[in-house]
Amino acid sequence: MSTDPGDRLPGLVAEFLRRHDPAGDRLGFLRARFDAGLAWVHYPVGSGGLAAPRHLQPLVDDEFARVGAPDNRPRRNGIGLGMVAPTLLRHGTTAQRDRLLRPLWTGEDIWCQLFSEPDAGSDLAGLTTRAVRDGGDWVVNGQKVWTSLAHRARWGILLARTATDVGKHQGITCFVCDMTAPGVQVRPLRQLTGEAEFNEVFLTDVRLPDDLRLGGVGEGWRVARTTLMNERVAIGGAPAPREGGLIGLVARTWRDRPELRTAGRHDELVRLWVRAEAARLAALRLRQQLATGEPGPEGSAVKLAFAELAQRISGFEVELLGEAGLRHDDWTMRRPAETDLLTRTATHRYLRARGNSIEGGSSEILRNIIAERVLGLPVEPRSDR
Amino acid sequence: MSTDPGDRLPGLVAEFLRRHDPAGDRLGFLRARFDAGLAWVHYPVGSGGLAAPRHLQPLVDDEFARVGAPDNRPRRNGIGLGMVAPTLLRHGTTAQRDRLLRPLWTGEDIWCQLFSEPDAGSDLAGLTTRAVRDGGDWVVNGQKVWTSLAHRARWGILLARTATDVGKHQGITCFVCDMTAPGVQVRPLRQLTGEAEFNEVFLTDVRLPDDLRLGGVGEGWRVARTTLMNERVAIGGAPAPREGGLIGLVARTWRDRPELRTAGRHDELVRLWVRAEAARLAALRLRQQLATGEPGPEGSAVKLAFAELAQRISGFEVELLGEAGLRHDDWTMRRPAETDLLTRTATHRYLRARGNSIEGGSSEILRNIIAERVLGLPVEPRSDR
Amino acid sequence: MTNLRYDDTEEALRANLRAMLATHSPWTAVLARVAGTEEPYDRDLWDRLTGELGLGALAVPAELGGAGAGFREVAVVLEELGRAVAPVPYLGSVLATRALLSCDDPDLLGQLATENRGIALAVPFSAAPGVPVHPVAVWDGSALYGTVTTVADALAADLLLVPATDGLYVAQARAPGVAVAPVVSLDATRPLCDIVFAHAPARRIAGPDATARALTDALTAGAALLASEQVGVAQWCLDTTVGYLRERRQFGRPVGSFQALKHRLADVWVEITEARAVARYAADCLATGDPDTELAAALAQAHCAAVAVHAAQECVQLHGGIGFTWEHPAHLYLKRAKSAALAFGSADRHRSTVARLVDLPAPTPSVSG
Amino acid sequence: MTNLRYDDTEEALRANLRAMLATHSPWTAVLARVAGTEEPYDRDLWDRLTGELGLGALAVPAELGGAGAGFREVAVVLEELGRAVAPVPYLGSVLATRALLSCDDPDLLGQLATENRGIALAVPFSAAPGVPVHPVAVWDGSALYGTVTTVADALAADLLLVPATDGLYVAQARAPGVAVAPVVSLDATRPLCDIVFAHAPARRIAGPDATARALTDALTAGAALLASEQVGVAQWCLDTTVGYLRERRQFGRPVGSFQALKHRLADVWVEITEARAVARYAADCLATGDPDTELAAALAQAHCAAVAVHAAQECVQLHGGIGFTWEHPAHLYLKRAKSAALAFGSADRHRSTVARLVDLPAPTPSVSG
Repeated sequence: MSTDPGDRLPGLVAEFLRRHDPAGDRLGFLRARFDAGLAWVHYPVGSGGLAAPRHLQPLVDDEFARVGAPDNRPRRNGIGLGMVAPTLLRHGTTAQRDRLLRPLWTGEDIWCQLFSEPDAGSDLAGLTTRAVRDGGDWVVNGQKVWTSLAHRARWGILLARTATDVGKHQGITCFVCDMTAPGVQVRPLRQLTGEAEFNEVFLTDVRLPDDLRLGGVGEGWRVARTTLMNERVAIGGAPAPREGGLIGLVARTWRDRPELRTAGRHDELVRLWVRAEAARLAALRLRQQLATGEPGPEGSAVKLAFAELAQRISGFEVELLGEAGLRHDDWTMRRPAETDLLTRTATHRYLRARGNSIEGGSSEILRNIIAERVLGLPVEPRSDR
Repeated sequence: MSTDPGDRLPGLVAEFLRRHDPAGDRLGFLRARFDAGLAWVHYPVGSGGLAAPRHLQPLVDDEFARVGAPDNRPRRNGIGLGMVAPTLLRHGTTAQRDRLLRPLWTGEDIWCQLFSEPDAGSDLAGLTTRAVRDGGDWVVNGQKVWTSLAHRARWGILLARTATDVGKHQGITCFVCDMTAPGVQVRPLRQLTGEAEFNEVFLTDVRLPDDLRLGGVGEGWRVARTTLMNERVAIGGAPAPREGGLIGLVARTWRDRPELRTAGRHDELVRLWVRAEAARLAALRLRQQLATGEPGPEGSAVKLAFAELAQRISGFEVELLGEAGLRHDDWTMRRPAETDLLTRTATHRYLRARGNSIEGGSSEILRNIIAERVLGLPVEPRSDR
Repeated sequence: MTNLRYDDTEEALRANLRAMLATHSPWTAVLARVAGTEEPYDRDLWDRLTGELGLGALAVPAELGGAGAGFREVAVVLEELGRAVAPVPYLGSVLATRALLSCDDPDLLGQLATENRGIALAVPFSAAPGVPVHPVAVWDGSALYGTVTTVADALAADLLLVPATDGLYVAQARAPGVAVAPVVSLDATRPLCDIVFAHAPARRIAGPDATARALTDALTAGAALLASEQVGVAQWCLDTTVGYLRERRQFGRPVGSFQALKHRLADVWVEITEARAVARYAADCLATGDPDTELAAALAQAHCAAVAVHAAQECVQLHGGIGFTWEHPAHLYLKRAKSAALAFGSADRHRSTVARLVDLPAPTPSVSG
Repeated sequence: MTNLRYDDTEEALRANLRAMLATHSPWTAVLARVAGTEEPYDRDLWDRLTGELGLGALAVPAELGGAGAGFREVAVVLEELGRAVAPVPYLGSVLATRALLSCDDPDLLGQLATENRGIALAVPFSAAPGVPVHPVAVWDGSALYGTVTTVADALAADLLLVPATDGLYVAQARAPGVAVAPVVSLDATRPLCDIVFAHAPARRIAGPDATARALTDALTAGAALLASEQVGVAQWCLDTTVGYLRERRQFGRPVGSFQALKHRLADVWVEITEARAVARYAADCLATGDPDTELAAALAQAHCAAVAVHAAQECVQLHGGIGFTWEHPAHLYLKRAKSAALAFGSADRHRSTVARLVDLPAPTPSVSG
């Protein structure tokens, strides 16, 4: 038998499917798939994987999809799967990985991210939420903001300040926050679309046992970097087919409605199409380069381009529609389960896309990162570190 | 008789023309015009003016032009007329004004500007040319760069450091430099167009008597500001009719050569036309606002827009020409008397326009000025003042 | 020569209006109204503006009982109303007034001016000058049938001016046979509606030719004057962003000291400087009946719409998270700016008009490749 | 699946070539040549590249005596030559080679590969794929009459491939009846010339259909591969600017620490990242004969040309005064980038091709307004 994992995997999937009925108990099936190392094959054995190359995962997913097996509904738990899992893998203890990764992957535990604070803004490391040690526990007080999924989450990945007598980056520690713990209060935060995808989270004397600390005391900034770099790849880097995103929507409108066409708009549409395809190829190239490694600062480019394109394309779409672009569907306050850009009006897409260059690292912060960490340009004179 | 100068001026011009033959001695005519206060009517009596409102000048110029009177060839002495004259007016002594303004206006004395230095760049105040007092003289040593007209100039307006033990802006003094003095050496500086419009000027033990100091010792930065603000208005703000600039050239090519037209280029051309007309109206509005006052930082906007438009329009023109855009006319090193954007090839215009956002205050410096002095945004943290 | 400045009268009008808006229509009030009252317009404010300041009849000639001011003043009013995103039907009333001026119906104009009755022109807000609008049908010269969609400011009107197959009609907005249905507008501070006429009683006030002329004049005026509103929107966005960035501190310094942001705001300032000159030119042409008016209006919408959108987008972006919330007023301006970019035709259409007027012909579609 | 990375062979080729160019063609040498030698090409360098590295025949199949490498490697070579603005006729030789591959003339190809003879395709450098070129006339099937203007790399060629009325001909460039006249090129590092044929002896190697196909193939390859050269140009501009701004101090700090400049350079880096992916895609399609090649080539020139121009313009601008001088190499890259934007058709034309291929139809010109 071949030792090339690419050759072995189809057999392993077939073997698994012989033993587990895809039409049977959904959760049982997913747990077994995790235990068999077929969840994310590039993870270590015992953590849902087989230490196989990352690029083989689609092969496994396709095979399960082909037979109609249940999936883990990845869009419901994007933060958990995209950002928390790699962070737990890299910085978590064995006990933490054993406890948290399986229910994360199966979707039993939804996760949220408790990094942003109202006063810190883009200066994430300026956070003021405090965690103070009290025996075997930590007692947390503070306020977080822009927390999507907080109202559904079982766990949150939390940054808190544990020391004030050191540089601001050195005084931060990362925790896994139990969102069911007393003192955790979640309030919806309404955004300019009228919806509330996000939340404010108030933490009042929340007690977290020390075994929920992720990484060393004072090492929270390093832990957060793993999360953030994965976030940017997760936001911008999903592999998409040509015309897979917003540009496809506009292209279809263009094809279906000849009465909207003008020469000037044609030029603009084709420019956007070209740019979208260039960004898609760049994301694909990055993915090929990262097939085995971990995301670095280069992922910032993909997220930056994604935000700019989403904004320009949706802005173009509203203008293309003319009279219909003046009309919105609904301003009612809602709590959507996920960001829904494709089924609502162009006006909604236009407004929601404004957030793309603010959330998950603003475009300004990403440009700083590219300039300093990719190009090696000097940092600004700073007085705060 | 009316006391409104607008009513009086035509009579004064007519009276002048009765006494002076426009077809007679050119220099004599111009000197007499200066002495009659009809050179720049908003200047004080005795300095070539009548203390009349600035907006009446075109009326006078038009009248002289109508009868075919010689003019002072303003494009040959742009720095003198546009920048030095207002500076002499504001900061010069009576003796300096009496000595220097008339030959400046008549074109007998060409002027150049000795501000920029190779190591200072945009940080103009970082200049290192030294002027040291020696009895009644100052002895100047240093190097200047980007000096247009230096090879034709009788005088230069010079910034030099006279103190090093104070803040860098405080240690600067302004002088009128005698370009015929021993120790002044002028070398052509070839630019990327192949031409040498500019010069490097080497100053070696140049002796300038103290009566050529312009403004107080250590007040050079304040003097320079007057020069620079007038420079920006002079560069960007000349009143032009619709399609008076580069856009008119491209529009004519478009009209004359239907075979070059495509839908995409049409959209781009019309966008440029609209932007050019908007910039033209903005310059006109600024001129109406400034009809009586002196230029402030708002003039920076006009210069900024002028540079960007010149670059975009000439870049578009090269692409519009297709095959012909691949061909240049001449790379020979030349010493043109003035910047010639209209009679050479599109490729020359494109290349020369790159300098528009560098010379006379780079676009980056102008944005700083707008942000800080117009919008009142905080200055950057600085260690050098 | 065209005057691109604001004169003293205009500055005085601006000061009065700005003070009144600051007192009676702060953004908190606008936001509260948008967020959920039944009444989309601020009727109290509108009464003050028409009553105390006489804005409703600003452009109606004095001999007909109006204020007899000109479109330059109207433009200043729109600039201030834009700056406050004030929910009042002023633009709609200006549009209808301009149409009536072209129809030469002094009785109706006089009635409007003296009785302060609300009036709106029943055309889609996106209708562009020179492009035929879809007319409603007429029965027996006295009743209207048909639908007009996405009309601005008609919800507040007592009278409707309706382009129909054989001329321009005036109808009572609350008469039987007229159904005015609110629309969910992208810009909730400028309510839109659909109007269905089903045997609606109406009176003809102009024939087909005069109607076409009146529509073109009204929509040209709309395009020309909207530019001033856009300048007001853009200026508020810039001022507010500058104010915020001067105070907000991050990374140990005022955010407004970061050069990348400073340069972006400087660019916005340059754009607004140009947009203001363009808007003033359009208003001045309109006020003086300059033959360049058609070009000036097209130029205004080809240029100023994008400036307002850009300023509003930068306002949201540079406020960071707070600018993305419902509680901050930035989104009111973003929605106003983006909607205005569609009003009276898109920039793209106005660029076509510019090209036609200044003889920059589009390619003749023959060669392919 | 398409491979957008550089593989190990390609990286090794790049390293060799970069080292050779650094030694034998530093920018000082390029500038000195441009500034006034009689000979526009660096013949020594070209001999090394064709001799030591075998670049001339890189894309010629091994069985015909060529290196048998593919267009992916050719793209890497062009990237490095672009990075060095090296004055060698490589692009012209690739173009002619691609045309010959389509003509299926193994004898001529083999001769080129083994004898290292220079060859160029006699079409204007601005000729776009799919657009008919103006053919020269033929007398008695063996002599050419006519003019071809603005041809790239023909000054260095021994043989000319000439599209004529009834097919593709090969002519000796130095034969009587052939006059090759240099042109003052915007990009002096890529010399252009006009060619006049007046009873020039020539041999027909392909009929009309094969000629059309060969021209389309050659120009498509040119458009696809030029993108890599543009990436090389852009990357040099970015690297050089970053290097300069790290060292240059003004206002008491490194100029490269000013955020506005950092953000602009970050944007250039993002653009280059995208342009590299697009260029690699085009090269890979060409190398594998992918049916998407036509689109990939159009995409490449619709996107990468502007990226190189932007990077070069920022390089000049951010160097300040020194970047505007003749003595600094930035202008060599600016001129190369701007010229390349016209080569094989402008971005505008390539966008039309993209629109056609992906079914984004232009409006049918019926409605006006």
